[in-house]
Amino acid sequence: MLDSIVYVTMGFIGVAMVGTFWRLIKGPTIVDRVIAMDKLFVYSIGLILCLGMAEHTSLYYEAALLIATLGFISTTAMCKYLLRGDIIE
Amino acid sequence: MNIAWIIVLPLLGVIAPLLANPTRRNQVAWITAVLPFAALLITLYHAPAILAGEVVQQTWYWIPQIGLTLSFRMDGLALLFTLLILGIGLLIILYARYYLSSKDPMGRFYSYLILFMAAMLGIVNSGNLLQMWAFWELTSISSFLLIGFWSSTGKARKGARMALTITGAGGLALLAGILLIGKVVGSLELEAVLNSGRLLVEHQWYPVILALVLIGAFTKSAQFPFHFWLPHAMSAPTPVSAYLHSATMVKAGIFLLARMFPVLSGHDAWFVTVSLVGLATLLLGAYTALFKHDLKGLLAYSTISHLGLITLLLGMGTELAAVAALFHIVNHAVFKASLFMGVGIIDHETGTRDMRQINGLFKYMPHTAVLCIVAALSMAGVPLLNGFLSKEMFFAETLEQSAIGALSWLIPLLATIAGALSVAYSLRFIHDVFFNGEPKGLKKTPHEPPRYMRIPVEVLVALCILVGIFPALLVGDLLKSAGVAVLGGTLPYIPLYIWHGFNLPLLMSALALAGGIGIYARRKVLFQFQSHFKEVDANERFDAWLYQVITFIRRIEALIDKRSLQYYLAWLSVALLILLAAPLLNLSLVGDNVVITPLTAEVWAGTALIAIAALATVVNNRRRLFAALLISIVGLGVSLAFARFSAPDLALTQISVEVITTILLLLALFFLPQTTPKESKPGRLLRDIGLAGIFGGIMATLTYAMLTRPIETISDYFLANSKTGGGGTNVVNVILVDFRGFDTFGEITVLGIAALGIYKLTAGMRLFLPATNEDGLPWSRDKYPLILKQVSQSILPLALLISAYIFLRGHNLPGGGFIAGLITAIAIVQQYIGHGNDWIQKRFYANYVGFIAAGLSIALLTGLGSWLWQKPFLTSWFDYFTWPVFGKFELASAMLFDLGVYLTVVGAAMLILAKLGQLTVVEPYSEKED
Amino acid sequence: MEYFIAALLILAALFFLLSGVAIVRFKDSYSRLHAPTPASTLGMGALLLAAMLWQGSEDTLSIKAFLVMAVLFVTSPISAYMLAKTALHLRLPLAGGRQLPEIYEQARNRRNDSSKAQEKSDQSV
Amino acid sequence: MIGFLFNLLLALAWALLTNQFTALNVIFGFSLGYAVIWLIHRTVPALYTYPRRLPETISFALFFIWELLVANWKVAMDIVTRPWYMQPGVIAMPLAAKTDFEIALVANLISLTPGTLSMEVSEDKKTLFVHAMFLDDEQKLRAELSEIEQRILQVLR
Repeated sequence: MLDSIVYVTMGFIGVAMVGTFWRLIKGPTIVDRVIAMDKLFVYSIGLILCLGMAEHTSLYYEAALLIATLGFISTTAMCKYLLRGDIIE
Repeated sequence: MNIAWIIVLPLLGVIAPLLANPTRRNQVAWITAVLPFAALLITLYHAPAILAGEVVQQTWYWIPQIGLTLSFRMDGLALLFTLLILGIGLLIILYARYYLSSKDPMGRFYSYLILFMAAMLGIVNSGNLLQMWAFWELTSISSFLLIGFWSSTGKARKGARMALTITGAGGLALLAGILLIGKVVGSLELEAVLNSGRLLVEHQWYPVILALVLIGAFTKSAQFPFHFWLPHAMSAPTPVSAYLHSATMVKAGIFLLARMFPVLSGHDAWFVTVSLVGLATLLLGAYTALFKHDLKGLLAYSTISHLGLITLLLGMGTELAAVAALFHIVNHAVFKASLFMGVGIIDHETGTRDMRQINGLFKYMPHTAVLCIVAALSMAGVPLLNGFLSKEMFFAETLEQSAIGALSWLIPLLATIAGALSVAYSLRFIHDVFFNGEPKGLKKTPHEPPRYMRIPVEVLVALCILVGIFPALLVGDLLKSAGVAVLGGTLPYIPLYIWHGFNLPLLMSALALAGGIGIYARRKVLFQFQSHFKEVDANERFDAWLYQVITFIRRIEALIDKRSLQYYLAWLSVALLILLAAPLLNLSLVGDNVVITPLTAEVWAGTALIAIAALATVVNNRRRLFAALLISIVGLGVSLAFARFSAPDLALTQISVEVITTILLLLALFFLPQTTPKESKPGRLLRDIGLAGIFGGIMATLTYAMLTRPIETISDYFLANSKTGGGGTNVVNVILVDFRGFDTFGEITVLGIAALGIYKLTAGMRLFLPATNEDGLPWSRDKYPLILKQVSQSILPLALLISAYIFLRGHNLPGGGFIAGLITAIAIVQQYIGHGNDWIQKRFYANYVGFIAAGLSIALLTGLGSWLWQKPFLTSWFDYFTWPVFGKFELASAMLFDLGVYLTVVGAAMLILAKLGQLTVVEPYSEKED
Repeated sequence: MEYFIAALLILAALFFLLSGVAIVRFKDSYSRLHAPTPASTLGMGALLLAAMLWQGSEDTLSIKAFLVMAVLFVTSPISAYMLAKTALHLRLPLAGGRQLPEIYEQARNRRNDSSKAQEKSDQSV
Repeated sequence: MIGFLFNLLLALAWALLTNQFTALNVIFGFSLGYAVIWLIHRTVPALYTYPRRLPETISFALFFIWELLVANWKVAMDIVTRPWYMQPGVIAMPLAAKTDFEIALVANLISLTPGTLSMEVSEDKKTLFVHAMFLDDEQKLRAELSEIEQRILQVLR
């Protein structure tokens, strides 16, 4: 039973991702797009965790951890770019 | 001690002089001398065995699978050269200590000098032709650095460039020749080549091989018509001239001739070419030397002439001639090095080298004068000095040979004339400099140099005399064993006596002496005659020639290179299409009995997402930030796909690379316009879409074909062997650091070089920050937002911890040095974003070049370490240990190698990112907003 | 235990979906910034708890999940903060609701009332 | 902080004494250590506030999780059901937190709670600008936010 629920969860996350992706393409402002990107990173973490559960392995925790850490850095870099232009000053 | 250390010790010595305190010049010299001296001791330790006829060999495995080894081999010939290189080298070190002024960077000079010494030792002691070639090129490079040592003068730079061009080009020819030899013999090991007998001579490629090898040898040894670089190399500091351009480097070509003598001589082509070139060089050098007013110019042409003499001897083909050549190598090195050093002293004390100004120095510096006179007499071939002996042998051999057939009678005649010329210029050197009135227009009164500056000259001049009187005792054995090596068999009796009775050679010597005195006495006439000819400046000729070559190449380049990325891509694609056409047509799509994984909904959805994002990237390519954002989404999607298809390693790498790329893009975007105008016309757009479509289709087809093959790949081998052979359960990592460690090493080296390249290219570059964004909105004034700053600080240790964890588990679970390096780099970049450059520089050790250097050194040393156990380069080692309390753990050399990878990646990534981030200057925008 | 995990998973799924709906339907950038919060807090929390227990049912309790949660809890507010800052900086308008232009302007200029008063007095001098 | 470290050390000592490194035993050791510290905390100045702070921290964590659940529920309900009560807007909230760390923590926790989002800190670090999704009852919102802030500061100081 649990396995199928995991797949259902993945499906839900997938639907959310599609919506977010729509927002990414639609915009209208660049901030919306960056928000969508940031969110896609968060959803990916969820997806990867579910994947780990579905395949009964703990190998994917690192990927989740990395996306959590690095996705945030991407977002801040983008924001810094929009705020200041020069991200390393 | 094995003989490899004879090369390795000086090679290590390259850094020694840089470590010493540069203000304490004696200390620098001593530290420099220690390692070559140790190498000399090792040589002497092996000398008795080699003199007895043994050949000492040492092999370090490099990549034995493809026949690459580092092998060292020392026979009589190598011993002779090694003694020459180390002996004279040590004297030069002492001499240079007093020659260089306190303004010269002494450590750097010594470092180059030792590099040259090591390279030269490498040439003579290599047991592998390819390896010998590598050292050969290293001598060209170190010679370039040494000639151009006083790089502030144009002459030095030009001379250095010319020498490098000529000897480098010759080196390439030699490489081709060596590869052909390897092809013919089937091995590049010297032992195999030397034992191949007449195989090479009888092979159809013999003329090509001979031509290529001879070009290599002749360029290096300044033989006609490549001789012109040597006089220009005289702009080097005098110790360099004495060492490289008289005693050692120019002898490398001669060495090559001697080394290849057993397998390449024995054919008319050899005799004719080598002897004629030698003869031409001999005469031309001797004649030109006579007219040089510059002391070093005279010595340079004299060197050319003597090198020609040795070449001629090697071309004559008689066994004794070869021995005479060896003998003259030693003699010439000894007297010419001492003469150069003497000239250096004169230059040092008078401030000029023009013989028209320097006269009558005997009064001012009698001690130096005596030394120079003795050495010059040896050069002239006066009895009781070493020069006489080999010249006598030379004359005797000219009578024996028949190298150029019916015209062979010309050789003794021309040899005598050359001998007379050499007596004449020697006399000119002695008489003009030390007698002949008073010095004219000198800036200072000359006096004797420091005591220790004379010692090297004294040692060499003493050798001139001693060898001249007791030749058999001092060099007999050495010559014999070297002769055995060159002739490849037992040796005829060598007549090493001063007195052979009244015979033809003695008469020739007498004629040469008398003729020389005569020529010198009537020199005014000759000078008059010579002044009718316009003097050719080799430099101008060379430049003109070089210019032509460059223009030609530019024209070709202009045909294929339009400085446009599209153009490059088109070329690449077309080339690929041509290469792929035939195999593509024969490709059957689906292999047998392959079960194709059914497509599930999630795979469809994911693929669609990636495809749409990729497409959107293309469509939005002119809105750059949006495009960058979409690309990062594509990357995320690919990373998810990797995870979905059980490749967590790739997923980790992909996501790290993705973030780094995003940051890099953002850094770069800032310097570009935010939007680009529409540049492509519809027709071109259509063409490009067509091209892209074709290649996308081909790639897709190939991938599909690849994936539907029956699985019989190398991966099974890796899967089976990673735990047993590499000690790790993470196959990807074991492949990277162990099975394919060599590739990885190459890759990180490239990475380091690329980073340094960017660092250097952007060095002095300054870009002004625009005051507003593209919509005219001024930038926010909040440089480092407070909360970001706070959290960045707390993220850093966490991220470092994660990267350490990923690094350590890499051997057995997804992770490894590369990913860990990227994570660390990103974490540090985050600090730069949150806190700025100044903050980082005050708090962290941010020497990224040092990181790269350390990483590469660790990787290299790990690889070299396997030699200590007589294993090939980069053989990995691992074992399991059990400690009380801590339990069982594994230690593997691959881990250390991985650390090298890690450091290099961190260093390279940070060097690039931080450097790009530092390009901006303070914004020209005032504080007032709105 | 199985039912508990199932409940957690469904809860997580719902919250993720909720976030997805929110980002599509919300009217302005500021509101959309709120959208990920339920997913990244409660949704992710539930999911990670499920993952921990899931692992627990086979082997040992996986503490790594805590780390992921900790990282997310530290980083996601920063992302939101930086994004809000950017939106303010780019003068993105607020849609609907109670418009308070004065406070918006204050936030944009990073000044509160007192400092603004200070500035006015400076100008009068 | 020192108190917490000391407590951890005591827990470790307990685990070593009993030679059982299970999570349960360590937690038991930790509680035992807490009891011991409580006994001596009046005599050691460095430990003086620790016995008070640990329960405060725990209760704050529980409080925050509760807030999180409530806010999530509220937001969820509003998104799912019509009509929408959304009244988005910006408010300026005076900060009691002084140091950068305190401000960052307060701002982050406010952001974590669904429905409220820290947008900006004023230059003089005295005001926090918060974007809220439900501005229909501003007074209540302000009260909630300052309760979060007060509790954080209580734990920190």
